[in-house]
Amino acid sequence: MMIFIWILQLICVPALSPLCMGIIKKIKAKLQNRVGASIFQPYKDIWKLLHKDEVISTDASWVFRFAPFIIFATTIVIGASIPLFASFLKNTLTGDLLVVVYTLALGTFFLALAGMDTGSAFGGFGSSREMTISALAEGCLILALFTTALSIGTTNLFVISNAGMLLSTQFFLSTILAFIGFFIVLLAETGRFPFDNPATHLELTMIHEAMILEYSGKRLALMEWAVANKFFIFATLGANLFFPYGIAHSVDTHAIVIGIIVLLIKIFILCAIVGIIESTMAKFRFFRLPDLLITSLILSALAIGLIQMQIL
Amino acid sequence: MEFIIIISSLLIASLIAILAKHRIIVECVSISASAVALIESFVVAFKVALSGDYTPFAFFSVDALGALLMLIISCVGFAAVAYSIPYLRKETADNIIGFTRVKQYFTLFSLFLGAMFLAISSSSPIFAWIAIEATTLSTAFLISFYNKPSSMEAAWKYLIINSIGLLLGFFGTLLYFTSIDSSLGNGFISWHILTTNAIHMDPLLAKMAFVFVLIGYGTKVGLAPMHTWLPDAHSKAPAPISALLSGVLLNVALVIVLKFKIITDSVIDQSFSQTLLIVFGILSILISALIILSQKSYKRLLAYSSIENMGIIALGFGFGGLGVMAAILHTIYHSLIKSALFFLSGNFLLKYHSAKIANVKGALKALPITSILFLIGFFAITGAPPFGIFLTKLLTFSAGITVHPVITIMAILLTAIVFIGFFKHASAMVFGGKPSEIKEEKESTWLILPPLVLLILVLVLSFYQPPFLQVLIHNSTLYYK
Amino acid sequence: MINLLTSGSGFFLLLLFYTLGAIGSLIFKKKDEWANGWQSLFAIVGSLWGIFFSISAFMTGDLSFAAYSSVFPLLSFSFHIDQLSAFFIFVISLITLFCSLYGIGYIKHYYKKYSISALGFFYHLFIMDMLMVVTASNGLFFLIAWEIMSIASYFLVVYDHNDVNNTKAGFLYLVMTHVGTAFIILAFLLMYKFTNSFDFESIQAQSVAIPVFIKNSIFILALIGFGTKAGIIPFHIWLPAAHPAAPSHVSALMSGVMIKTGIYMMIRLFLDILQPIPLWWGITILIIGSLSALLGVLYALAEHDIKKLLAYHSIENIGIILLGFGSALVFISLGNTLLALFGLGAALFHTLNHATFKSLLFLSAGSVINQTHTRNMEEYGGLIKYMPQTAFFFLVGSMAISALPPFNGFFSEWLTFQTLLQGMTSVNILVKSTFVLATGALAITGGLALACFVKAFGATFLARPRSTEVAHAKESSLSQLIGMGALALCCLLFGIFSGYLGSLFKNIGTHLTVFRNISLPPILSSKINFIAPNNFGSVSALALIVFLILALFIVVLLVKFVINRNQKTKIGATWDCGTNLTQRMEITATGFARSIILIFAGILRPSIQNEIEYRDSKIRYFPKSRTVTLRTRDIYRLYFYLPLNKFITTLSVRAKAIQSGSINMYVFYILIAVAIALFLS
Amino acid sequence: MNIFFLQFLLGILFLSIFYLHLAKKNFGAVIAYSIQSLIITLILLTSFLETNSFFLLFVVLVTLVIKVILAPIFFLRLIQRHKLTFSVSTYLNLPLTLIVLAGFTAIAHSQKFLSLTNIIPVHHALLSLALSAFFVSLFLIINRKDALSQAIGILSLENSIVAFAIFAGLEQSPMLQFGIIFDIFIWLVIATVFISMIYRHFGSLDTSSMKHLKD
Repeated sequence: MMIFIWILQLICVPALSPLCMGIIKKIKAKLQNRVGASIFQPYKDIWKLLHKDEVISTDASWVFRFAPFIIFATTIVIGASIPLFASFLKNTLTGDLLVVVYTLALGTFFLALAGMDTGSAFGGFGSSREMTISALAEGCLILALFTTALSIGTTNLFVISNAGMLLSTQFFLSTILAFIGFFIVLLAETGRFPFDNPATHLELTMIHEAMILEYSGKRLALMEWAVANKFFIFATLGANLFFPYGIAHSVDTHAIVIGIIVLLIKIFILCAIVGIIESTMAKFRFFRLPDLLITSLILSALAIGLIQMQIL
Repeated sequence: MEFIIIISSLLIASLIAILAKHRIIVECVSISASAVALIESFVVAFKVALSGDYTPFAFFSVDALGALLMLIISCVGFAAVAYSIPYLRKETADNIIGFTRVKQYFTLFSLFLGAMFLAISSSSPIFAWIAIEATTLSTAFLISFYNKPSSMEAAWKYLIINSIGLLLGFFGTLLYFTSIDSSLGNGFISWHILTTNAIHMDPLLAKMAFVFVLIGYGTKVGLAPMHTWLPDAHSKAPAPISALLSGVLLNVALVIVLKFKIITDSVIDQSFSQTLLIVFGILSILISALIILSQKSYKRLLAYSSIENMGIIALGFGFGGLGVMAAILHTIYHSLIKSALFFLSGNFLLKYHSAKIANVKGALKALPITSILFLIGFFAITGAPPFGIFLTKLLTFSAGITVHPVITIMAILLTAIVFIGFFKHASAMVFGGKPSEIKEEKESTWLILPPLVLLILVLVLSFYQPPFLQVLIHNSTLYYK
Repeated sequence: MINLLTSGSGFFLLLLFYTLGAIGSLIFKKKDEWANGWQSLFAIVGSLWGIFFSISAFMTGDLSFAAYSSVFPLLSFSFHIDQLSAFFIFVISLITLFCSLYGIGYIKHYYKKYSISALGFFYHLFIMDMLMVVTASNGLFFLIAWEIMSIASYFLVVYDHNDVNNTKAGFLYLVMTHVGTAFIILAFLLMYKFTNSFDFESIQAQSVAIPVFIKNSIFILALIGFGTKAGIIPFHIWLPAAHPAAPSHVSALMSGVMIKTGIYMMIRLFLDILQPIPLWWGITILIIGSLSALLGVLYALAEHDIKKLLAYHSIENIGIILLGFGSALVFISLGNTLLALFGLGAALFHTLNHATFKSLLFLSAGSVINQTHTRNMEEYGGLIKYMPQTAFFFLVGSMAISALPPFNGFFSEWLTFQTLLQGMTSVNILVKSTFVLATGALAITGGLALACFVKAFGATFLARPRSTEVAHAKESSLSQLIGMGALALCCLLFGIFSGYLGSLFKNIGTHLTVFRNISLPPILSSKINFIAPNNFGSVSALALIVFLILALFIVVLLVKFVINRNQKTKIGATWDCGTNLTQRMEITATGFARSIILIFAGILRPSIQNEIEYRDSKIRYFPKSRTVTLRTRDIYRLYFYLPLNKFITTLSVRAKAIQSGSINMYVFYILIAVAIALFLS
Repeated sequence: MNIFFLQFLLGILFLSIFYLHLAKKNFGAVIAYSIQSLIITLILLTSFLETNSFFLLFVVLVTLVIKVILAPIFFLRLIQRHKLTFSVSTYLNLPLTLIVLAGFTAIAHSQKFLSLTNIIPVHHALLSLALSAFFVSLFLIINRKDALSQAIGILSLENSIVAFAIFAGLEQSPMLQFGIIFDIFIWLVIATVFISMIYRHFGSLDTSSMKHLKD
């Protein structure tokens, strides 16, 4: 039974993430009153790209060739160590908050290097902008996640999500502030709207797209898939750490099914919010992004300040 | 008996130097005289180590510190003679000086050594005063050796200021004689007699006498307000002479001040003489530290570094206790290293013909061995660990921190400033591009040997002290505590 | 053999190896190959013996013995090796082993230019003195070893003395270290004043006699003195100048290990000798640590000379070590020794890790400079095609330094984060806000370090060469590769076995006086994973690495051989929207860091200068070439060090007025002296 | 000899030093110095009459020869050869010098130096006068720019110390006195040689022109 749940946990992230991408595109299309592609279109795109031929630039080194595999593998590992639907797994080996943050950083590291490897101007600028944002975002992410860790008293994600009714207890205000900080970081890290327009190829604005400009064929598929996984991971972190309702506490199948359904609903709500933000808000100028990130930093620092839990 | 041999051999050497016709005779006579002096002073030192004070007959008595200084004088004197022979040969080769000058040089040199030996070993203060006056007179001509207006000016200032200082010292010595009631008649009054019946002295008079003696002989030691003659004299004199002046003469004068300090300490308590020594010590460190920082000529730099080290030695004696032993060790190390440094500056002068730091660049290429030795000497004199001065400074400061913490903190910071200033000039001279006109020929070994031997001697003494030396240092620390 | 290892003579044998190496290399003045062979052989043998000795000393616990009685009263050449010194001997010997291995190949390019025997002599003297610094148990003996270490490293920094700014860097280095030593001497003297002995045991026994005000001033003096050597922020200006000037395998040693001697002595002083300590000591060290970490990485970002960049990163990592150490101090003064032990473990683990990956980075940077003969990153590019192994080792080093999971950097930063997290739960507002500041600083430093090393690795190794020099770069020699390879392996192994190493750091702490009385040793880590106290979190290095490799293997298998079997991959030119891609189109290091520098303009104060060279100077319309230089102003030098220097020089010029030249004035000085002295008596 | 006669002699000595300050011509300065040394020999003679040891008489004769005869001859030959009739001006103008001299004599007679001047209570007046002579000759070296008058200043300083020693009953064994005189003689020879060399190098005896060794 446990093995089945472990397999479910492993395949859940790569399986569901293109779905979220599809949902967001569908919501944006609906808001711009056009029909838009079906929500399963990303699956088809990834499948198509996996089977196409590939062109690799002469200047590229093994870093360019090998980066997609590393990035995709990191998303798989993180997928296994975050609480999706079951919080009783207690993966004390790698289920730690800092492991998740720094493995994500490993992915961004190779993404930026791959961007610079081909020697085109777009790749270089893309990595430079990506590293600027992720440098600040990582700080806010750690502080935001630390608020939940402090309120429960441990950095193990599964134990945090297992803690149940966080909002109703005395940490209500700090969790809300932390969630807002976390949400800003979510938009920054996954390259969503106020930070970077995922749909455009305009070299003046694109950050994430510029790095994977040179990829084609199966490597591009892996890259797209990894981006989708990353978004899904951030969404589940946001959902399960700050609002850990409906997550399965015991091993019986009934609780797990409810857990999965509740997870999907929460993810759907988050995708809706992101979709709405993308259609209503304009993309910020690059040098106004740090102010946004610093507000998120201050929010999480404030949230920690408010926690009066006395361990020491 | 040995003492007579030393003095007579030096006198004979200076006599022969006047009469001799050929240069070889002059040179080997002087070198043999100082060799005899070296051997004899070792014998005297062994005697003093074994059986306390060495008094061949009434006029001369050598105590432990005197024996140490005799060793220093003879070692540095021998090295100076060994160095001045090739130095003067090179100078006559560049026809800067003629043969008569060389003869004059060696006569006055032996007289100077003899006077210094007399100054330490004389048992009567007046006789010591006469000997010190003799050292001033014999070195006056040596400073105006190059017969240039600037060396003339330096010699005149040296003569006038030192004579005034010594007259003040003479006045102070006379005041000490008031403690002897005239019933004894004007017999031969020695240090021992003075110390025994110093109790009869009127305390206020003792204070005034010590002030006159300290300022009088302090001019010879080069302590702060009276130091003004020292940079001029030591930078204009030929290198071996300034080595002797800087390395040895300053300590000889300091010994006499210490002898008077012992007498005053038996009349009034130690604090008066110690505070005076500390004030003059810290003042000389302050002035020399600041002036070293923006110094233009490297010989003046070494002169100011002597003032600074004499300041530290005065501080050491001023702090008392552990400081006295540190100061005595510091005197030994300082004399050896400073004379080595002056010999090396002589080498620079011979090669670059200019005493300005700005004109001496890229010495590592032009004079590789000399510049390496110069760097080692620099690290030795400013107190870098393998050499003893680092520890003597530390011991002086640790003796001082318990007594006068504020002064010690000032001293530590000032010695750091001295290090920075000295280091700035040393690295400017040694590193950098060599000016094209300086040829890169092989350095003569005779010019390298004396400083090398002295530096090795210092290194050995920093780690191992022969037993007789330890006994001497121990006795002198007890006596001058 | 065993009792030789565990007794004092084992340590003397170690010192003997280095003395023989030093004297031996002096003998081979003329023959360069022999000198290089001799010095490398003795360094390697010495360091191997050092590693065995330190491990055995670590196992047997305290070991104290004296060499020989000295000529001077207060000085005794006595050693005391407890777990802490054994750990530092291990770190020194490990890094010396790999640097000497690397040195065999690296020194070849100095053959005709400089005297190899001098390099060998100072190299051995330098290592010997570092070993003596970490084992001395007498204040004076410590100061001797400390000063010789600085002077030996000065001669190594000025080794390439044809280049004028090397001598300038050397000058600045020795002056700063000497002033630092003056502060340390003052601190020891103050301790001597109240315990009148220089031996650490007796000072520690009577440390209660030292009044509080004196103890605080000792803390400040020691912080300034050892801070200058460790390179904390306000006293760091010598570090980016001196480390790059030295030969690479020496600068690896200097920034990997020498600056840690400052940290060692701070631990010895604050945790071992001057107990009990007030709260504000830990807070100051925490604040200085976070400042150094944050500003160190910012200056590294603005730097385009590869060795200067790595030197600034040493400052950043020293900041991280200080964070661990500072939190340990805070926890002790709050009484929670369990957490303090954990914090100290984090600091020591990061010292070990930083030593390994920093020396790896310096060595690989050294071979890059060796081939391209320049330190300016703007002229590198595409080196991965010419020097693949060096590029791989540099990549391993940069991943380790920016704390990415499989390598050791991540696990020591994880430990530091856990300690800071525990600190944040304290009720006292001052302590909590410092810990929040520290965690924020550490988090942002992690991010910025990542950006900086993407820039460093990308600009140096990836894309196309930006200058002709790169075209004929060759792979570094075998010995260099072995040196770097072994260090990269160490980074990985320390990462994997960090669980086991954690338990070692536990009993390093227990032997310091302050921890001797704690009852239950914390379960710092079982064999497989780290567990923070009050089970705040746990990570298993082994499982993480196995997961990563497994996932990677499955993905590659699935995509490459299952789904994509019959697709072809074609090699084409990078897409260049129609123009032919020149190497000017690539991003440069300045371009990469420009956005971050502009964001942090307040701190870095950038100034952009562009010179335009016209084809014909009269008609200023057709620019031939345009160079843009982005420079950040060094505010410390500008607002603190230069005014101080100017003040002292004006003081000295005014003091020269005493020597006015007129003889009457001189005699007047004597009269004044007589008058004042008489008046006062 | 009664105190009154000794006081008269010391008064002339003090006046001669006073005159040295005001002397315009070098010749006058040398003559003043020779008068001074004559008085010192007379004082030595009086102390010889009390103890009448033969050696002391020999010392008196030697001082007479060196200080009274030889020194002026050296200096006068120097003045003729280089035509140095006018001595260089002083730092302070005349009235100011006189005020300073008065100040020094007042200090010498003040309470501060009571312990010095009361070594032999009877000779209190003599000792304080000798002490003021000491300070005045010290000030002479500071005030005069001329090298010759500086040399004479030092010799008069030595004379005042010897006077003080005799009146304080501290005179030495004749052998040491002979050593001191011999020393003064050597100093005299060297000083004259140096003054002639200064004249050859600097063209005048003005020491304020010797300002090259600055920092």
